[in-house]
Amino acid sequence: MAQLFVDPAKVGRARDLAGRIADQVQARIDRHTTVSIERTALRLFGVAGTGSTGAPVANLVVDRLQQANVLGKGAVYWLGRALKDGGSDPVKAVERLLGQPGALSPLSMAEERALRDQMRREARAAAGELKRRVRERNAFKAGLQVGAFEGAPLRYVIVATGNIFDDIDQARAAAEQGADVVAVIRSTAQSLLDYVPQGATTEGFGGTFATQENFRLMREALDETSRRLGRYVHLTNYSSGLCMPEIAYMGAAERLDMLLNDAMYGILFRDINLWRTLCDQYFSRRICAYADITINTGEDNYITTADADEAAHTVVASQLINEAFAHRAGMKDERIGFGHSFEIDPDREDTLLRELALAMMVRELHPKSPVKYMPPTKHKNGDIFFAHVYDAMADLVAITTGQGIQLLGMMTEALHTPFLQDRHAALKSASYVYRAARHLGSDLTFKPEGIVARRQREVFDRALALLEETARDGMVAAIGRARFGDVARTETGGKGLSGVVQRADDYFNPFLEILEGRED
Amino acid sequence: MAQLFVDPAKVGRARDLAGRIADQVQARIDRHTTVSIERTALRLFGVAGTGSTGAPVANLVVDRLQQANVLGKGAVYWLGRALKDGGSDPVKAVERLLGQPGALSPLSMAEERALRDQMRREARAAAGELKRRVRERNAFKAGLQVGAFEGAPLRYVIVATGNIFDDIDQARAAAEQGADVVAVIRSTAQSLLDYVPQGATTEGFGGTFATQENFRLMREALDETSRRLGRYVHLTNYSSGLCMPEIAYMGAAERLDMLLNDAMYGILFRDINLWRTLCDQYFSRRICAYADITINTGEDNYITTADADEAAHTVVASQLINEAFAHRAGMKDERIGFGHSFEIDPDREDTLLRELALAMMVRELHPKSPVKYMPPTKHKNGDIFFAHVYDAMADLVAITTGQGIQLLGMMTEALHTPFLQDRHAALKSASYVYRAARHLGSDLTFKPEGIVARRQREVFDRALALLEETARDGMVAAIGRARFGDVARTETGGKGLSGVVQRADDYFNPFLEILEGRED
Amino acid sequence: MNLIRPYGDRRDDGLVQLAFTLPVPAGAKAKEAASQLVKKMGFKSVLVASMEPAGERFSVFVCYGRGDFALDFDRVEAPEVKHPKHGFDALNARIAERLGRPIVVVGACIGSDAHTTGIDAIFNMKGYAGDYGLERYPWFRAVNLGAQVEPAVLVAKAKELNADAILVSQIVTQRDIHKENVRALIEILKGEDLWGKAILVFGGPRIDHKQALDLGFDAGFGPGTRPSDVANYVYYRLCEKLGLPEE
Amino acid sequence: MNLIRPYGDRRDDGLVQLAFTLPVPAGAKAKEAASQLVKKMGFKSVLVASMEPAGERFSVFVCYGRGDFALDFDRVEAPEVKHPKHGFDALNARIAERLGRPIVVVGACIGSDAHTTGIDAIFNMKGYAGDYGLERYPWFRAVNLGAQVEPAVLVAKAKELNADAILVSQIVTQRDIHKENVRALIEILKGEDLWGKAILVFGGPRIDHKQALDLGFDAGFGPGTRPSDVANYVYYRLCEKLGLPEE
Ligand code: B12
Ligand code: B12
Ligand SMILES: Cc1ncc(COP(=O)(O)O)c(C=O)c1O
Ligand SMILES: Cc1ncc(COP(=O)(O)O)c(C=O)c1O
Repeated sequence: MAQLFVDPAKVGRARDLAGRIADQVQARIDRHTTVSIERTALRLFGVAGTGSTGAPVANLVVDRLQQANVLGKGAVYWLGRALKDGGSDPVKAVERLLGQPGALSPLSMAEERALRDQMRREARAAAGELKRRVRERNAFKAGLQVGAFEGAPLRYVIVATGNIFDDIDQARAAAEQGADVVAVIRSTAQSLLDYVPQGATTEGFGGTFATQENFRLMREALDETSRRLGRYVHLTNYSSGLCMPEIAYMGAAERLDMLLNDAMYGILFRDINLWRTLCDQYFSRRICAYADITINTGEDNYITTADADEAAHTVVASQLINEAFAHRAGMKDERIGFGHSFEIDPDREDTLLRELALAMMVRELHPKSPVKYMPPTKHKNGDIFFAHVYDAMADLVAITTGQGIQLLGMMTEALHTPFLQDRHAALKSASYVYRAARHLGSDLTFKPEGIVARRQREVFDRALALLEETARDGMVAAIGRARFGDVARTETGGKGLSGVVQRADDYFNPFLEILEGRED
Repeated sequence: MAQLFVDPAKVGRARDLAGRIADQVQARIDRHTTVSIERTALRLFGVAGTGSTGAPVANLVVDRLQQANVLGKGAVYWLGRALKDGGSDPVKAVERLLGQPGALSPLSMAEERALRDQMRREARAAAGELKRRVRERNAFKAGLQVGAFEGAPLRYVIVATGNIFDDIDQARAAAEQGADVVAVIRSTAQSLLDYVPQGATTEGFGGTFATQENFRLMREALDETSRRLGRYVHLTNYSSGLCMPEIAYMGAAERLDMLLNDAMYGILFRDINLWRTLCDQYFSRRICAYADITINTGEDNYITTADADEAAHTVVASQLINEAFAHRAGMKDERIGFGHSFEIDPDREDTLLRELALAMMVRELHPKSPVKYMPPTKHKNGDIFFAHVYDAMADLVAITTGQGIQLLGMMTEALHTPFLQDRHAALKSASYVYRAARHLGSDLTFKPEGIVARRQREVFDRALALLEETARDGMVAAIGRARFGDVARTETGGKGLSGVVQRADDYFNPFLEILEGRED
Repeated sequence: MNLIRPYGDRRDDGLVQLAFTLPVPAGAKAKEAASQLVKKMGFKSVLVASMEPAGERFSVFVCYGRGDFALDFDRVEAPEVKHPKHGFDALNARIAERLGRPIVVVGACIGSDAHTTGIDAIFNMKGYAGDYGLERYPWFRAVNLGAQVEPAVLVAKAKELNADAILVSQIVTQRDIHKENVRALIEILKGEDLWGKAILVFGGPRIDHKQALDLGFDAGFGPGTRPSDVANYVYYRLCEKLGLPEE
Repeated sequence: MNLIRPYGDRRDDGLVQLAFTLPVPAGAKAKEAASQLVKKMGFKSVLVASMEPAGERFSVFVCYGRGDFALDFDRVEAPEVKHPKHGFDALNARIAERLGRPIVVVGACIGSDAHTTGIDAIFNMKGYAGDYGLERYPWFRAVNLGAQVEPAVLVAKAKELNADAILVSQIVTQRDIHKENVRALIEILKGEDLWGKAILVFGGPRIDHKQALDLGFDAGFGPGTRPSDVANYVYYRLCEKLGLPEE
């Protein structure tokens, strides 16, 4: 299948370096929490719905605790204390609690223990319910066909009408035409909201809001469709942004199969504060690990801003870092979908060879992981006929190199979010190319001193050098130098820094305990 | 580049058999002439234009000679005798001659010799003039770029508006967008006319009439375009049909670069009499050899009627037979463009591998020849987006396996003769694929026991068996059994048999002498 | 009432993709011309998505436009060939029983059109897409004259065999040559006894039932037709013509 | 008078390709509906080239039609940004000489649109397609606020710097969000001294000069714009606004 021409010792070295880079950062992650992590913990305890202003209750509670400067102890702790006194409205209860004189002083040792035990029990019950739903999904899936055929990439398409009901119509149609994965793209700039909107929504721009109700509606429709087709249709959404952990939680609750979830994407492409994203990605990935959600990393984005040929090594280096972070969040290789893409400028020569080189390398560096391959986007323009052929070459690389998931390119990429007919053409074309080249990858070998092999080695060497530098100077410094995605960010810049909170010594988060396997 | 997995001994055996098949037939060819061959010889002597009924003068003369049962001596002989008595209108002169008592009795030995010498001198002068024009074309071409880059297939496109002036507009536009070869498709059923129409024409169906004036106009336009672009744009047309030799002559006179010219196409696909086609192909190929015209054979057609997977071996066998015939007509390998095509049903599996197998085999069986690769046609329907991708896969096979000439597929193949915008899309796509996969063929190797290698051997074995059968029973019997293109024909069936005439012992054709290198 | 409209991004948004060539060199003026043309076609919010020079004197455009073209789907009428469909054996048995004689059909691809594969798909023994051709049916007498058959020759053969049905194929349709050909055929038929008697069937990749009716045929068959579709149709239509009671 | 028409097979044949989706399952009725719709658009000789089921409740169509839509090309008016174009050094020299001070430009991609690459291509040092960005020009003072900038923030910055030109980028255009965004910007500007003074430039892949003019800008720049196009334009337009005599 895919061939790797890189010296295994170099691969080993690169993994070591990536591990070191992650470790340097992980220590700090483990000392902090964020408003979003805390909101997530509350949500597990059933804190749902919106207050009178339309703001989610979880936000109201956490904001109040932060104002009071007590969030470092963990929102669940305060929720427990507030609800102990009776009442069921968390906002009012917390308000009342904080209003009490001496409210912030600790309880007696016994009371503390009882409270925590009680909350742990509730957390276990809620997490167990989550797990049950995930198992149900897994069993449902096990009874169905998955993908076009053994070894075919999962055909991943996007719906993005802004209206969940149009999305459902289009997702169903896509599934009926062969889509294996449906991604509902989020409305422009949702990632910058520090709360998750509520309910079924019909007015997004360039995408549809990620809400728990939208997740539920879509998954329900796809369950029905999967059953009818006898083929499982996966659902995915985006967890990156200021609400990574919450969206991961909602995804888990609504049995999403995948989530876009990258350790650095928010920092680089949404100018979210570096520590905020690093803390949030950790917690959100713990949830993904718990709920058998496959994550998709976002290295493909690097080469939509930087030159794809020039920056190929940043993709490779970043994937190893993303992997190291994912491992630290308890994720298995089988659930890490490394993102990369066919963004090479079609005006250049031998681009198919250069792409094969990279696609094989990414594939083979992570042999157990379902690599996610993205289509050309940046060099497309309004010539839909050309774009369609350009996409077909990406399909060919995907099947030939055994990519696990392929986001199908749209011939109208440069024009609009996909129309029904665009998806139709993409699915028909990809299905044809997969069929036509089904065993091509196993029938051929590349010459060890050929263009493909040399390109692989060259890119890997540069990735290794970048990892050496990053390990030496630290990830923060590397990001400060715009080493990834051509974007420079600082530790103190970006949105959402104020939402990062140091954990108190007696920080309490029973959900995290469960996710980290520390509950007993 | 292309790999051949077939035992060289088998290849040797197959060539021997093909040679034997051709030899069996060639003996008979050498004893006959046809009305079209004779008309061609007359045309070399300047017999041009049409008579009062609109019929070409060459036809009037030859028909008259045939009526008089004297064509076996050669039309040029009679022309010489007729014009000896003065006058310049060949029809009137021949009429007068035949009207004379004793017209058919031979002249004195000396007079005979003088007449023949005189006609030979004139033939040499005319053929020399032809050669001069060809050399001029070759020199012109030598000063220009040829093809997209060294090793790229020549991008061959079709114009077929029915109107030579629209054709010219569209051919120019195609050349400006990268076309290397322009083929003017002939009007439906022209191949069944036993004369060549005259002048510039504007009313064809599904194509434009092949006339000498149309050839001239188009070549003139392409000369101008080639000069402007600095890239040589080849011109091609079709010589198959009832006027193979004449069209070859006109093509030579107007400096065409290529001609569709197949030893069996007319028999199988136009139901032209078997011997008529075999005789005509010989003479027409002698002209092509003389005028440096590359011929394109038509084996691609076999798999537009028969199943492409099933009948692949007939393509391979027929190409070897076509080669043997071409050699017997004095053609160099460098001028034989073997036709084959990507007609495999896209609904099947591993079609890209099966295609690669065949394309490499055809390529390597004829290493010095500019193999001509045809696109998918039969399995296309009105879904132009799909068809465009299907064509791109053919482009990929073409560049990867080093085909010499590629007829570019049109996304509207199932709908109409190509529009300007169809050609635009095809050229843009092919140019991209060539660029993207420029060195792919030399970077990879197929496994010797893989699907590709096995498919090659399987097809070759079946081709060999077919050649064994054909050599044993003769070509006439094989065609009678529908061994080629799924069509059965008999020796005495088909159109144009009456135009086949036994040569007299003193058959005279100075043009043939020159073409066969017998002139001195 | 069931109004339908083109559906691009959202239901009823009326979005349509167009592509065409204009005989002008690429440039701002050409782009504006393309946009104006698409507006003339009745589209709004026109986007000229791409303008590509197709040589020096032509430009190729891809456009998107939003059109307010709606149609009441409930009122769309598409004549369809409708009758029960029997398998090979069942149909033969039925003909034997109810007609007691083979059905005679003559077919050809007429005019200068040399494409035989379409008519062959319907007639030849081996058939098409796994479905036997008419020549295989014991209760059909099927005569395929092949391609490039003059209308008069087809009619003569049909007369000679006293054909129940005449099957005409046309593949080449450039500048409506197929219509010319079948009109010529119909003209000749009109002078014959066969007129009104023989079932007239028209087929080809750019033919549909409606168009065939308009041209004076009894039925039209388009891409993907199977021989058994034709066999069943001819049987039912013949019963109808012969006034045999419905089964 | 220079009438032009779409050109498919032959000049002026009016042939156009269309593709669209209808919210009905594939079938004879759907095909007829597609054909009728295309006729409603004013096309004749409509060919429904393909009907593909796009799931169970939608169908995708490719059609060809012959439209009698003609346009007098001589009368097509496409406003174009027209002025001489100087190289990097020449332009800087000119500004130095004729204005004697750097030209101040402020730019941003406004609204929730987070695409920075377009505005960056115009501003960033390294530029675009081998052409230096405005930040590199010694005689430009170029301030790029990046993406997701509120119109009010852009206006405030422009006021602060007393900008000669405001450069706005919009990449997301779904349901005309870009128009809403720039209209909001214009509304805010109208209350400011800058109004009428600062040159307003609009850019993006789905923007053209004409559209920008309609929206109240001085100029619009579409796909493939180079920084030097913008630099030269701003220079010339500024000279014009300042009433400097033509060179
Ligand atoms: C194969 C082919 C050929 C072969 C034909 C071999 C043969 N013996 O038939 C060859 C290579 C010889 C050929 C030649 C030409 N071809 Co051609 N050919 C094709 C091709 C690729 C496939 C046609 C085919 O075999 N389809 C398979 C059959 C089974 O499908 P079908 O015909 O649609 O038939 C089905 C139905 O329509 C229906 N049907 C058809 N007839 C009938 C009749 C009845 C009674 C019924 C009930 C049903 C029925 O049932 C059939 C089974 O389902 C098409 C392009 C395409 N993809 O369609 C071009 C095409 C048809 N050819 C075309 C042209 C122009 C030509 C030429 C004229 C080109 C030239 N100038 O040289 C020549 C000359 C032929 C001539 N004199 O007519 C054009 C026609 C354009 C137009 N709209 O007018 C096409 C569309 C290609 C193109 N885009 O230019 N061709
Ligand atoms: C790269 C890219 C991204 C990157 C952006 C990275 C970045 N930092 O900019 C990432 C991956 C982050 C991204 C995200 C999204 N994207 Co995006 N993206 C693209 C893509 C592939 C290329 C854009 C690009 O970089 N082009 C290269 C630049 C140089 O070209 P340009 O922008 O046209 O700029 C040139 C000219 O237009 C002009 N110009 C532009 N601005 C200005 C300004 C002035 C003053 C002047 C003079 C000239 C000028 O000059 C430039 C140089 O020539 C396009 C598809 C495509 N091929 O166009 C989609 C596309 C623009 N994205 C789209 C969408 C919907 C999104 C999302 C909203 C999706 C989502 N819901 O998650 C998100 C969110 C972004 C947001 N909040 O706005 C849609 C927009 C659809 C529409 N018509 O509204 C597109 C068309 C893709 C699609 N078909 O769906 N995207
Ligand atoms: C990892 C990752 N997360 C999220 C997104 C999109 O999220 P947003 O909603 O922030 O635009 C992307 C976009 O491609 C991505 O790659
Ligand atoms: C060898 C050869 N000759 C001629 C033709 C076409 O000629 P005609 O004009 O007879 O249709 C073809 C068609 O593909 C061909 O392959």
